[in-house]
Amino acid sequence: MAEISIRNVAKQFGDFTALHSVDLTVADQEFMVLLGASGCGKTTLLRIIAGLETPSRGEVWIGGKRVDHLPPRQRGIAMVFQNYAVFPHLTVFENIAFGLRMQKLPRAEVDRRVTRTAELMHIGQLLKRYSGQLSGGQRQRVAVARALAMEPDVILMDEPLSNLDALLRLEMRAELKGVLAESKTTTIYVTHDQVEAMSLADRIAVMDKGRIVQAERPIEVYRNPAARFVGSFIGNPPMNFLPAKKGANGSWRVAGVTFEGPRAEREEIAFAIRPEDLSPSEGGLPAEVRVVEPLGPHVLVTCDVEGHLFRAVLDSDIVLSRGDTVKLAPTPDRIRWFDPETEKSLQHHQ
Amino acid sequence: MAEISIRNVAKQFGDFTALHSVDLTVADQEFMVLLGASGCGKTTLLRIIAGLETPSRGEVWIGGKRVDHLPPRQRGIAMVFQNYAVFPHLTVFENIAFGLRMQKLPRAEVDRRVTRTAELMHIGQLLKRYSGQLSGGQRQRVAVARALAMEPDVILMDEPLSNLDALLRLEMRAELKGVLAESKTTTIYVTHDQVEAMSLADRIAVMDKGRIVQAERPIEVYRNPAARFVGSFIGNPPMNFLPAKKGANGSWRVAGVTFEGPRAEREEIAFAIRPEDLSPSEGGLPAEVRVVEPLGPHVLVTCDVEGHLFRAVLDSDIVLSRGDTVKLAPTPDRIRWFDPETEKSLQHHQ
Amino acid sequence: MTAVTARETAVTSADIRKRGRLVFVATIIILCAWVLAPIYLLAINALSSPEQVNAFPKSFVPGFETDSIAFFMGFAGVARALFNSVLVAGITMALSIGLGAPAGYALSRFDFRGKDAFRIMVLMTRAFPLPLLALPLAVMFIRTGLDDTALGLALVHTTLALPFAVLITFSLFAGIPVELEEAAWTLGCTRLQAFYKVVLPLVLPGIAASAVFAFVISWNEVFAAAVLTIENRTLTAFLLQNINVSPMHLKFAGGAVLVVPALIFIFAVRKYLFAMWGIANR
Amino acid sequence: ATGGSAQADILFWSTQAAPVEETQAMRGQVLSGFEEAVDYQATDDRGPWLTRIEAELQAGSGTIGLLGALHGEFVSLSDDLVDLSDIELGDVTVNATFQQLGMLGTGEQKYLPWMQATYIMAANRQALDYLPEGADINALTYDELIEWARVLAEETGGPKFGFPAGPQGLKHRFFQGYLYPSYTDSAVTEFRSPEAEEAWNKFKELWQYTSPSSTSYGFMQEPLLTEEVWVAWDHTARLADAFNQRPDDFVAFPAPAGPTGRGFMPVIAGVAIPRTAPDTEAAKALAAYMLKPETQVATLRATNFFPVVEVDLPDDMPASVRLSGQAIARMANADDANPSLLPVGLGEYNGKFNQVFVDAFERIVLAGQDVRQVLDEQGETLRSVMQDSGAPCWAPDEPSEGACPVE
Amino acid sequence: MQQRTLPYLLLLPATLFLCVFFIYPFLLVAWQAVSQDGALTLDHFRTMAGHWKFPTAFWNTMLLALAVVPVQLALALFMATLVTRMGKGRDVILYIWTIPLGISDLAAGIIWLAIFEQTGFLNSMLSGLGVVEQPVAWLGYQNKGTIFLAVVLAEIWRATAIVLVILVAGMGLIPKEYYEAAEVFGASPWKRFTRITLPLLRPSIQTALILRTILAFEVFAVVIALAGTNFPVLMGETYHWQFNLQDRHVAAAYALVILAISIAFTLVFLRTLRVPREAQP
Ligand SMILES: Nc1ncnc2c1ncn2[C@@H]1O[C@H](COP(=O)(O)OP(=O)(O)OP(=O)(O)O)[C@@H](O)[C@H]1O
Ligand SMILES: Nc1ncnc2c1ncn2[C@@H]1O[C@H](COP(=O)(O)OP(=O)(O)OP(=O)(O)O)[C@@H](O)[C@H]1O
Ligand SMILES: [Mg+2]
Ligand SMILES: [Mg+2]
Repeated sequence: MAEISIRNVAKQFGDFTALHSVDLTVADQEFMVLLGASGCGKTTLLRIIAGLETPSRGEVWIGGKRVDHLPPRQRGIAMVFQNYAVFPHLTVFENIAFGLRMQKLPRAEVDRRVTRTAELMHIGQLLKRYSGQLSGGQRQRVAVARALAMEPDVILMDEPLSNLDALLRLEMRAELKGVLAESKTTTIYVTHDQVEAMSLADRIAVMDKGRIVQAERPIEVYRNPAARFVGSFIGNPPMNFLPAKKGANGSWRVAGVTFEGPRAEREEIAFAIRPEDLSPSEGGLPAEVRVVEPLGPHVLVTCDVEGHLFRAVLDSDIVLSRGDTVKLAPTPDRIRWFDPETEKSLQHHQ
Repeated sequence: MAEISIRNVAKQFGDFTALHSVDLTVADQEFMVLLGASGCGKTTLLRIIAGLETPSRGEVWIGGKRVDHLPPRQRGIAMVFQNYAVFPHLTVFENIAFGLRMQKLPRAEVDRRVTRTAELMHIGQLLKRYSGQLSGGQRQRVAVARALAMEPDVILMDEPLSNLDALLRLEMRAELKGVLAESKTTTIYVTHDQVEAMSLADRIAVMDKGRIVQAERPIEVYRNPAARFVGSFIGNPPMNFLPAKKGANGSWRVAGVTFEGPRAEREEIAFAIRPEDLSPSEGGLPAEVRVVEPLGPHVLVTCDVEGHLFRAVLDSDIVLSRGDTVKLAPTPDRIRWFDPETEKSLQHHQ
Repeated sequence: MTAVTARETAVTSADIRKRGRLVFVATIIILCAWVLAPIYLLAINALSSPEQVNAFPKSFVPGFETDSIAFFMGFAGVARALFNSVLVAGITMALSIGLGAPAGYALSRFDFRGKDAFRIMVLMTRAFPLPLLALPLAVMFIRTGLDDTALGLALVHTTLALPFAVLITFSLFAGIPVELEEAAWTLGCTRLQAFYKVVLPLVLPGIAASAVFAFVISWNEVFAAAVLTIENRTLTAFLLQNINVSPMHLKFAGGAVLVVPALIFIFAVRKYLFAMWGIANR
Repeated sequence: ATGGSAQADILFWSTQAAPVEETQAMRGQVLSGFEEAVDYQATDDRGPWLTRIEAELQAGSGTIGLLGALHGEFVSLSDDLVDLSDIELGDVTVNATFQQLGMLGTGEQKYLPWMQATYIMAANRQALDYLPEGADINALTYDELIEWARVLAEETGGPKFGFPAGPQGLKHRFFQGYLYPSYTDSAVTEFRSPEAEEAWNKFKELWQYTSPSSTSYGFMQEPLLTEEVWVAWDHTARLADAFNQRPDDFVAFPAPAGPTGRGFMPVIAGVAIPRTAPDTEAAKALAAYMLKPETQVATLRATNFFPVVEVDLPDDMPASVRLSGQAIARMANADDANPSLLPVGLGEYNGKFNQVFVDAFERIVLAGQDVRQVLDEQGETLRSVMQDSGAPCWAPDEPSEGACPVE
Repeated sequence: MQQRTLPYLLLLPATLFLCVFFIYPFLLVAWQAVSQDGALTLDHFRTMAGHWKFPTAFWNTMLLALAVVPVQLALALFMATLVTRMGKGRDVILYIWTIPLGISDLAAGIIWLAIFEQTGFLNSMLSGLGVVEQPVAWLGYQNKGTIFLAVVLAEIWRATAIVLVILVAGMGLIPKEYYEAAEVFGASPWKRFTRITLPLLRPSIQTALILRTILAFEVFAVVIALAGTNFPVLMGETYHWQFNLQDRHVAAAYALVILAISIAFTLVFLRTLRVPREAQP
């Protein structure tokens, strides 16, 4: 049982508030992905959970035990650091074995675990090298292997695959997921790769400026962003937003097109649609094409809708070029609405 | 004029050969993206160009001048290091200003350039901080800003955006492209993000185990991989490969289905198709579904075709689950063939 | 830039490199000579007969007379004094590192009240003339039975060596990224274990430097040794304390006899002094 | 017995015979004859010697059995020394003057005289060629010495007179026991007299022809051997090496004479027992042993210090003994001999007393300050030293009631 | 957690040790400087300051420190930089350069005296080369300049190795990547030295400077050997008052003066070479 529960945690660095009152519960064996903009406090949160940073306020519970006052080693965690922190004076083997030796595991067991995790991370042939003789990606994999070899109750990973190529990453991701599920490890995983987030996460927690804005299943986060930030942050390219003016009978007018929408007291709310939920169709939103970028099987079309930036991912068969005007119709059940002031979703179930 | 030309460069680290005879020419003002597996020698190549590493063999020319014996500072380059190398004893401002001060630029110009590049990188509000007070992504942006502020002839970037979230990255990527184009900088850019590679590159150079395998326009590299490695490396998920047996009349049999194919002396060659060039259709390749992963608008279906791993990216409307059998038909003009021994493409124009 | 100038620059820069290399090597040789010349003169004198030592102009090659050296080596009790010296220096080394390294670590890793006060206190021990302290210390040692023991003398020498140990380890600990330690903590280390397993190996040069200083300080210290040891004289107290009033040839021989073991010690630890793990990635 | 042997060794803590060869000789040739093992530890450096004994005295227990030191070094320890008057010396006759000095102005025998020496002149035979017309080397005057030094300096290309003015040099003894008595027939009372002024001016004159390296000389034997210096004044023990190494190249002769005679001063070393000595009886036995004639002769060989008891010197003494012995005899037996005693009763002010002379030297001769003014100022210092210590006058000053006055 | 008490715990052993073996005897000695027969007095300081040698000794000491320490620092930095650029043979060269470390100040004094004395090696060489006819009395009392120079040379020779070792060890901890970055951004070797090495080496420089300065204020044996009483220094005077003049009070006053100037300089170095916490790696 290694449920992690963060209660009302805040962290100040001098004047700067890196975390405002964060509440988050990660269930036992859950794989939680932490997503958020650069500098929003992800690393800080992980470090607080690990016990490397003292929260200015709040409590951290792991496995039903309050751990605020425990040193890192007594929290049953392992961590992959954002910049690896591979020990320069030890070989790859000794780096991976480091934690195991601390636990005084028998030599054979250490060998076994090191070899296994190293193979898993495809660094089996580098075991004799020092970190100065490794490439960036190799070093990162050593850091991951070192944490995995521990077989901890909780593993915290701070962008563990950021320096790997897509192929390797895909593989690693699958292996990680498998290994962690097998060992019943509770995981918090920071990544900025949304595909990774989507495919790995049991739940995704989205952070914004030191706050957790939404923590739900990936598809929920993607389809039903709880706040405008989530919509604009998740999805690549991100969700499009357009202002909607109140029309007759609870309908809303967006760029001259009328949509059914939520009841709201406001005169103006925000209309939102994901780029891939658009298709060229009469009666759609009038868009002037600015840039067309090929993305392999699709094209990313960046347009201007009544002065607002608007992106659409369309099938690459459609031929468009700069200056064309195209009508883009949103898939109706994918339209979302946001309050322009609180920036919260207007139909979100929470 | 800052054409980069690398001629027959090799690099040994003791017994280990990190680069085997690399030849590469990057035209003046070209934006060259370097792609390759972790540990394939990308960083080593950049370091050789920068003059931080002496090649064991070969020549490096920049702007028509042989630079092998010039120290880095005389090569007219700037570099973003994979691990940032942000000076810990200087503030962000002074870090960015470092190169400018070395050039003895007037104070006003230094201020101007620092402020501009810092704004560009969204770190304008962090100028007074030290690197120890920055998050990983912020530090990385300082490293990029420091290089950009130099306005060099040649800029070398080693995974400069790897630690940024998708949104910021998208923005940075666009800004970078704009700034570098404007300043007519020749760029070599290492990334493992293929979308980034595709959208930024004038040309993509794909490296494999210390060799450059293909260096062509992105769409060429994507559509017509020169070697099996390129196909399997580029594209996320990568290309699928299946063995093809010679059939009658120069046709080839793949998993029981017959395809037109190239003339080849061999009895068996490799059939290749990208996952997104498949659609469920009668007469397609028989595939047994193993894993279904949602990827936002699509689903990634991992299947088994005659014992071979086979992936398809399908519309998310299609409901599939583990154990189902589905027939996946390849789009005919997207099928590629490879020689199983040389691993070279069988119809590549080179 | 045209190709012609390019080639020229290439040539000249290669030239500059070659010349730079020459200057570099020459500088190193000059510096070595600067260090070695006086040692050589010591060796000449130590290996010459009294007449040669007192001759003028002096010869710049030794006479290879080992009488003076032999005189010292023939002293009864030299072996025991040597043993005492090594013992005292060893204890001093262990104590000063054992006490100094934790303090250096605390200074480098924490901000706390009294930090500067502590540093000043440590330095005061070095800044206050030992001969004045010797009397109260000797009284204390005689009363407690520490007098005339290797440990007692080592305690005094530790006071002298401790500031080096504290400050040197402090300045080097300050250069080790905290993150490495943090990684060790998350991997199950206590602070102490992380210190021993990660920080210490990385500051090996600093530790070695402190060790060398402790050793050399203890080895060469005469005053306290002369006051605090009687039976258990150290080699220095045994040989060196009267060297000033001995005839020239014996001065040099005595000097040489004392210098050699210290040099052997430094030689033995030299590779730790400059052990570099390449904290830098490459 | 040396460096380290059994616990029961008697520790002989000495400031004499510190040069390593002498220490060796003391251990091997002098003390080995004693029935018990003796650990002879000598240091020329006053610091450790004094610190150790003071520490033992303060702590109230100690390891030092016997102290060996100069007269001046005992004075500050006077209160802590055991009375030695009950030592049975048998048929040994000790020099009475010295024995008297050993009482340090108290009623007890604070130390027993152990050995004696004095300061004489030495010259390289080459220098004799430059001796002024009519000068007798065995009856030189200061004026003749100055003249000699001048001629040497001018004709050999550089100053050839040497004087031990270095930090280990015994220069103060020259002023106290040689220069002052020779010019003022006093060391304290006439400190700032016009005669003293003249004496200093003479010395300044001599200094002009003195090797400038003198300020770093401790022992004159080395500069004599290297022939940096041809003529020198020093302690007999500090000239011995020169005489022994090249007996045929050097001559020894008495110190020069001035208007009030041929001032000279003995050096007395004694042995004493601190009250903290672990075994006083054993120490006393050792002290008695030190005074045996055979021991005294052995000591002479080892240290070049002369016996303080009546002995018959054998014929095979080293060259230095022969040479300096003759010179001392000539000096002591000269018609104009004017012997001075060592200061008595100064106690802890001994050092400051010496310092007055050293300072005067450094200021007048080295720093070139005005003689009159320096004498006046140093005279004040001397007066307060004398007053604070309360020491009465000693020869050649007239005996005084209470503290010796400075006129 | 123990975050707050831990530093104190770590300092505790050293502190206890120093309290017993330094602070206690130190207080006893310091008390002597300010007391006479149990009563507070400044007389001893007056005696000290009034002694004609005090100003000379004071300024000589200062002058010596000012002449020696900066040269040593510069030389050591220079040597350390050379070391970092060396390839093969570095071990040997470094060893040679650290040899003086093992030589006590007494021995160093003897060695340099053998060079500078009138019949020493310097004169032997000069007269051998025919540069001088008569041996020059380098250390003669009139040649204050050459005495000073000799002392400075001997001190530089003897004690630069300490600084060197501290600096080389410190330089070894500076990650190479910073030099590489600086190089790419146009820093010449000199600029790299001033912009990267010096600032990142600040803790080590601070340590070296403090230790060297303190030791320089205590210089004694070498000076005595070479200059005798011609070049009075504070430490020599302290010794002299303590053992020759046997006035412990004044000696203690001298010691306190040495202590005071050492602390003053230390404070200056602590302030000026401080590395802000956030700028640490
Ligand atoms: N000093 C060294 N000694 C031995 N091998 C080295 C050394 N430096 C690098 N290598 C090896 O050289 C190869 C190329 O390294 P390089 O850093 O260029 O890889 P990379 O392509 O940048 O990889 P990544 O994407 O992981 O950063 C790697 O396999 C690495 O292990
Ligand atoms: N020591 C510090 N002093 C002041 N501010 C700090 C300090 N450490 C971190 N910060 C700030 O706190 C914020 C959160 O930092 P954190 O490292 O948690 O970000 P992050 O979410 O991990 O970002 P990234 O994705 O870029 O790594 C950042 O804005 C950073 O600038
Ligand atoms: Mg982070
Ligand atoms: Mg790399």
